[in-house]
Amino acid sequence: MSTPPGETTFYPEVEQSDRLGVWSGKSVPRKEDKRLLKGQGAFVDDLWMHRQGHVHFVRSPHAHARIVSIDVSRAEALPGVYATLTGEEVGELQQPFFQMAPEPAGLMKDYCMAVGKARYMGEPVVAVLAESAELARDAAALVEVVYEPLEVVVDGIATIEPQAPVLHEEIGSNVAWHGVYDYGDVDWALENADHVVRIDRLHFHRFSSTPLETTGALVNWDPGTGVVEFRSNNQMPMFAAMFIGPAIGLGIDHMQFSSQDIGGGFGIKITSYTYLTALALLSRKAGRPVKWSESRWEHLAASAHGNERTFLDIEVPVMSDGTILGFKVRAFDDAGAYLRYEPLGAVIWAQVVPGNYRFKHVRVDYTETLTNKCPVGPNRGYSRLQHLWLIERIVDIVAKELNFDRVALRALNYVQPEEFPYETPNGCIYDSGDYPAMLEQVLELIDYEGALKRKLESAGSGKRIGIGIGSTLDSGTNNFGQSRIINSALPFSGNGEAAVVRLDLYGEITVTIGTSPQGQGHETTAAQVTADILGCSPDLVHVAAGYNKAANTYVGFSGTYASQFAVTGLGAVMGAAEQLRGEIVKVGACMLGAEESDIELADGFVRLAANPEAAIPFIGIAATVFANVAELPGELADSVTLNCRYVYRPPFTVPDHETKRGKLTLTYASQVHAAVVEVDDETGQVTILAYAAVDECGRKVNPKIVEGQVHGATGHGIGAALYESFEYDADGQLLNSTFADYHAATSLDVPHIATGEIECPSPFTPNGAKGMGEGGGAPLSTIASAIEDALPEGAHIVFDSHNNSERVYDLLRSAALGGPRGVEVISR
Amino acid sequence: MIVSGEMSVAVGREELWAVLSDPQRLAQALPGVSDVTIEDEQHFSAVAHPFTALGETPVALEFEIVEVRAGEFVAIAATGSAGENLLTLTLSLELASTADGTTASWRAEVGLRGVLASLLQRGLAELLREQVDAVLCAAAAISTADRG
Amino acid sequence: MATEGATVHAIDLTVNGVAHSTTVPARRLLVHFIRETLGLRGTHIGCDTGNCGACSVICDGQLIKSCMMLAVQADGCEIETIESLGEGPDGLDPIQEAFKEHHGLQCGYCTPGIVLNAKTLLAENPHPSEAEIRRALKGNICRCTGYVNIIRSIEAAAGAQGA
Amino acid sequence: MLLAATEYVRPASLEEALTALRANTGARVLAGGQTLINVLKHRAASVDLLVDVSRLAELRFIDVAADGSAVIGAATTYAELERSAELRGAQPLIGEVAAGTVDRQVRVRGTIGGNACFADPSSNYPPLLVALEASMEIAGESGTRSVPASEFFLGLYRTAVGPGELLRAITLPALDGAGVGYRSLQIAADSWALARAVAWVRTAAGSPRTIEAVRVVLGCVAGAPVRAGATEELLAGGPASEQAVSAAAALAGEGLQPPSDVHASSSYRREMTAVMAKRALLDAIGGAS
Repeated sequence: MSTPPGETTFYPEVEQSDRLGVWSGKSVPRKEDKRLLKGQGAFVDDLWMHRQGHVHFVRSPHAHARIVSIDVSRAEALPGVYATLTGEEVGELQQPFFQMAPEPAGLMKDYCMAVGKARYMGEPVVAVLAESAELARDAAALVEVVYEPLEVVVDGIATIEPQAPVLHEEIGSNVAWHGVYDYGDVDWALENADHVVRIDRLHFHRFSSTPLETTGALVNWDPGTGVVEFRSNNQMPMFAAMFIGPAIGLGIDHMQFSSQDIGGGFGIKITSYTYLTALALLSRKAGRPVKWSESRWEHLAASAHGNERTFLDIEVPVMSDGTILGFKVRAFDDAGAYLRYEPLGAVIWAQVVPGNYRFKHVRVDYTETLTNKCPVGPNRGYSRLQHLWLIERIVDIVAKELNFDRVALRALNYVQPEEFPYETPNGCIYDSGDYPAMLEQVLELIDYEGALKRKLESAGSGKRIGIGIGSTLDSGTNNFGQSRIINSALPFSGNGEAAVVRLDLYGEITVTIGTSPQGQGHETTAAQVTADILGCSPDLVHVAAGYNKAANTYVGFSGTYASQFAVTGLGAVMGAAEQLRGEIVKVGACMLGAEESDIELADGFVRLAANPEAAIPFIGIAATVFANVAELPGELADSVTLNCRYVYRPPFTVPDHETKRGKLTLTYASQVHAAVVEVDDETGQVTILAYAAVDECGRKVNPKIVEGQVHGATGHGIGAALYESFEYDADGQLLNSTFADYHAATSLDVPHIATGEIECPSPFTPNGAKGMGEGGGAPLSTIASAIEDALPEGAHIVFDSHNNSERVYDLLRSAALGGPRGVEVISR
Repeated sequence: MIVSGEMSVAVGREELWAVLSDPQRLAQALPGVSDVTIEDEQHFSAVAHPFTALGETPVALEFEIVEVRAGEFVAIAATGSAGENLLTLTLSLELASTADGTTASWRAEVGLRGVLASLLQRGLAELLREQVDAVLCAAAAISTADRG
Repeated sequence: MATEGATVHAIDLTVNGVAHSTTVPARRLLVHFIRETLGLRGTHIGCDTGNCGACSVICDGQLIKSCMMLAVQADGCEIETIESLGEGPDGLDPIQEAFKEHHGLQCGYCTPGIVLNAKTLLAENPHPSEAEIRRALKGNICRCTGYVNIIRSIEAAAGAQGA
Repeated sequence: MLLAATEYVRPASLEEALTALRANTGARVLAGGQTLINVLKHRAASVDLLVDVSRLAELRFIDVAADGSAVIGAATTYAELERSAELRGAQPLIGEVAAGTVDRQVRVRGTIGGNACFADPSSNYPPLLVALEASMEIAGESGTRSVPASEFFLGLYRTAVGPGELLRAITLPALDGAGVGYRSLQIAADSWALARAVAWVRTAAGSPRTIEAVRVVLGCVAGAPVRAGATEELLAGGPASEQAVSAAAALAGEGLQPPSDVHASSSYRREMTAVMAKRALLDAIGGAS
């Protein structure tokens, strides 16, 4: 299959494989499941090394404090304590971590533990190593730290006011990054629109997907070889290496990373490199392997949070027929105390500038700031879900204020099916999709008509019915060149993943990939596509579990993140499998005395298409190449290895720093969600009566796995919309640092999720698939939309992405109280 | 967190003030404390042992009498540490004479730092009210005893 | 494991049919005893407040959270962990089969606790409604699946049981 | 997760347990441990000696008398309360509340006595026990003393159980046709309570029926359960009508200073207390005969 005409203007033509379809496309049960179901998984806390010590971190109770003195003598005197490591020592042993921000924020000195100053509650100040975890904690309690508390700033906007305390003196302010993204001509649009809808403020709250397995590692600095072994659950090891190596003077050849099973990541486990660094230094100092398992409160207070973003002065030009021309907004993104993946979030959202819509004129004045809160890191839907939530809020508010039907307004403004591939105002290419069809399907799934009736009948019953819609994009396969938009000096562009597919000594097919899965079923899907290409059963394909730098292949972008495995990971596997297929065919043809064109691969045999009886099993091919090679002609023997490595490279160019334009991601999976909620008029409690999600992610390799990802992302979004929010008090104290107060959604909170699907193969990927899994935070938009729909006339707009009972109660009351509603319309 | 309250006790304003502004006697009025050390007429320390079904949480407290206005006003600052957690408290008491004794109006700014900030957020205000009331009762009793 | 001089207590208990007579310090949690002392790593730890249920095991036939019980309290008890299900190193019992068939797990971290929850639930109530399954699962947090396929898997296992 | 060093003893009798508690002021009762062990994990409180009473038959029983009154051992688990058929008949709310407590794992180990002695403002049982006029049997050196539930809960995490004592049993008077309503506003579908009200109502015949006696007890608003006096006064002797209930319930929570936390402000808790009081009263009237 080749790409239809007209699309080559966007990307060079892509050859798509015609071998897929026997195994890929089917819901093959997962290879991973047996070990996980039997408790045989190898998670990081299950690992053990001879002579290992256990680590406990002493953490700052202050959100902002100068460290006056640290006394570890009483802790070190405790029998069974091996060593301690203080921030002071770290200051000497570590170079500050590499910063992606341009100056002045790029001057930030970030270390693996607090050096001189603690900047958020829970920041590690001292590490204690002891013979047992209990003892390490006992000893940690004996460490005496004298702090001089400093003024605290927790507000992501107030933090840039001149009177705010500066977190990092070397930067001189709390601004991490500022830039204006200006596409089309928003001023013209505002002058010429029939209506301008002005929204004062929208706030996207701080939360985390909180993987059930917390962060942990077993690290050993081998004094003999100087190699540091990191057995961890970091989900982007090669990214971690880029920070750890220069910081403590290790070449990549002296760092070994591995993980087998990871208990969920969702992006939160990308920035654990700071802890890995501290553990490496402690291991070197103690001359022992060191093991650390984060407690839940440590995870909630001091691993990573999702980005909090506030949108101010939103102006939306709308024509009288409902056409929305675009919007203008000032965005303030709160990165917390350090930049550990940031300021990439300041550009990642630009992958989806107009959301699912045909907006032509968009201006975003974007400021990322620093506060005395836990540093942020990528969290499922990273940086796009905040922006997509803003867009869906805009569409709902415009519909309500100008009396358009919310469904019709979406259908009108959506990018239309015939417009794909569609170029956005900033030069991104939406590969394929059919949003109106998805909207239609999702409304059927929640019985939209029935819900409208129910809404009418419910009037005056004390239970208000609301219907919500949320459309999102799941942009996949990053062009890391977008990092140049925030810092032109950064040496990154493109993307890629590597795989090796091998026909092994006794006929086994083995696959290794550079990815570090956390439940996405890579072993299964990689086996499916390999089986298709080599004409055998997936059962014959062994895919190495987890990440292992020494044993597997990798590239600089290796890891599992950002909705891309189906394209980059499987693209690499397919390329390697095709190479291996070519070699098997060559050898088979030679052994059968036939032309390569007469050969077919089936059931693990190389055979003559015309005469299936004439067949050689894979083991025959392997045995010949590896152990009977003299039977092969020299030039053939020299040219085959049966050990094929392939690096998949998406066809990216470098985006433009000045215009901030470029192709930022390769694929655009999409989801449209809808919900029917019931709001208790007396309490503000929200109950979800019906929920549905329709997804489109190109050609699916394993539909059940895809549906599972849709369920999971939806569960996270519903939890965040109603129950999960990190709240800090004015002192910078996190008020939900346990699962008792950070209410992770339970089986009673997440309703049944009806799912539907459509398929629009991507013309730009080797298998027609699109990366997916993040879901774009659709439920946050959907629930906000549904709550707003349930509110009485004259109520304030739904202005926050988190709506607990009290906030909904206040919104319900706002109608009666009168007063500003947070929105105004100027009509010409 | 700001917490305030009011309490009337059946002792004279002057006597009550005399106890509240004197480290020696104020320390005696603190419920269930041990290891009281008087440093000077502004500073003293003690360890509190609140008894609950869940065990004790010994809190090492440092007190400072930061401001006094003879007979009518006392402001006390305290910092405490309990394991990995810190407590900060500034308490000001305004005393007014009434027909049958004294009314103490108090206002406190209290903060917790560490995991207890989360675990104890529902209890902190209540806990403080209980403690202040207990101190005022005890102080009243002490002043009565000292007088009689 | 260090006992730091604290008194150790003798305990006799059966875990997955194997009798153990040993000593533990009072402060040792049952979950740590199972994971560290016995080396049964299928029982997981996901929180420190007893909310997540990853440490769920069966104690004398009832589902409990092994992070809220001291090892010394398990003296005389019969404990079953995930390692007791399914024949040999590769065998899956019907509930585990149902989870595999219906994609009832992703990262697999909460899975052992959830499978044991399902096992005790179906023992008490062979044909639970969706509402009953949801109520039973409340003490086991899953962050990957949104619970949908977990419930499907348990319903399927119940169906298979009935047949 | 990692507890500080502590000691442990599992007494064979109530007497032994009391002796152990008397011998060590740092000793605490360990029953189900579903709260205490979590507190110890965070090292938020220290206990020198854990006295494990979870297996004491003397503390683990349910006796329901013919007249419907009941005595419940303090170490009786939620699961046992949930399963008890006699309780379901005589004191239905006890089992219903147990069935709704946390989750099935916790219900297997957690105990009604532990819930009462922990005395957290959001604990399930304290307001119910006060509304039912339960009496709390406290065992100590000089035998057992009986304390009315209304005097048992002293404040945040504090009860009438003193050093060297433990709660032995809870005695519940017969309902005698009184109706009981129990309403909570919870975080999410079924988590912590933000506001809670329990109503006990005895009605007299008539149309509408009149309210002969009423007790309304509020949880989550103060260190200990609070009687909604104004609400009770307004209702007592009056009609058991929806209007009367709404008017009276509106007074519940007045003048109280409920705690604020990340989930709910003080004022919201106060307003929700009135809503829960109204709903609990209507349930109670509906259940009264």
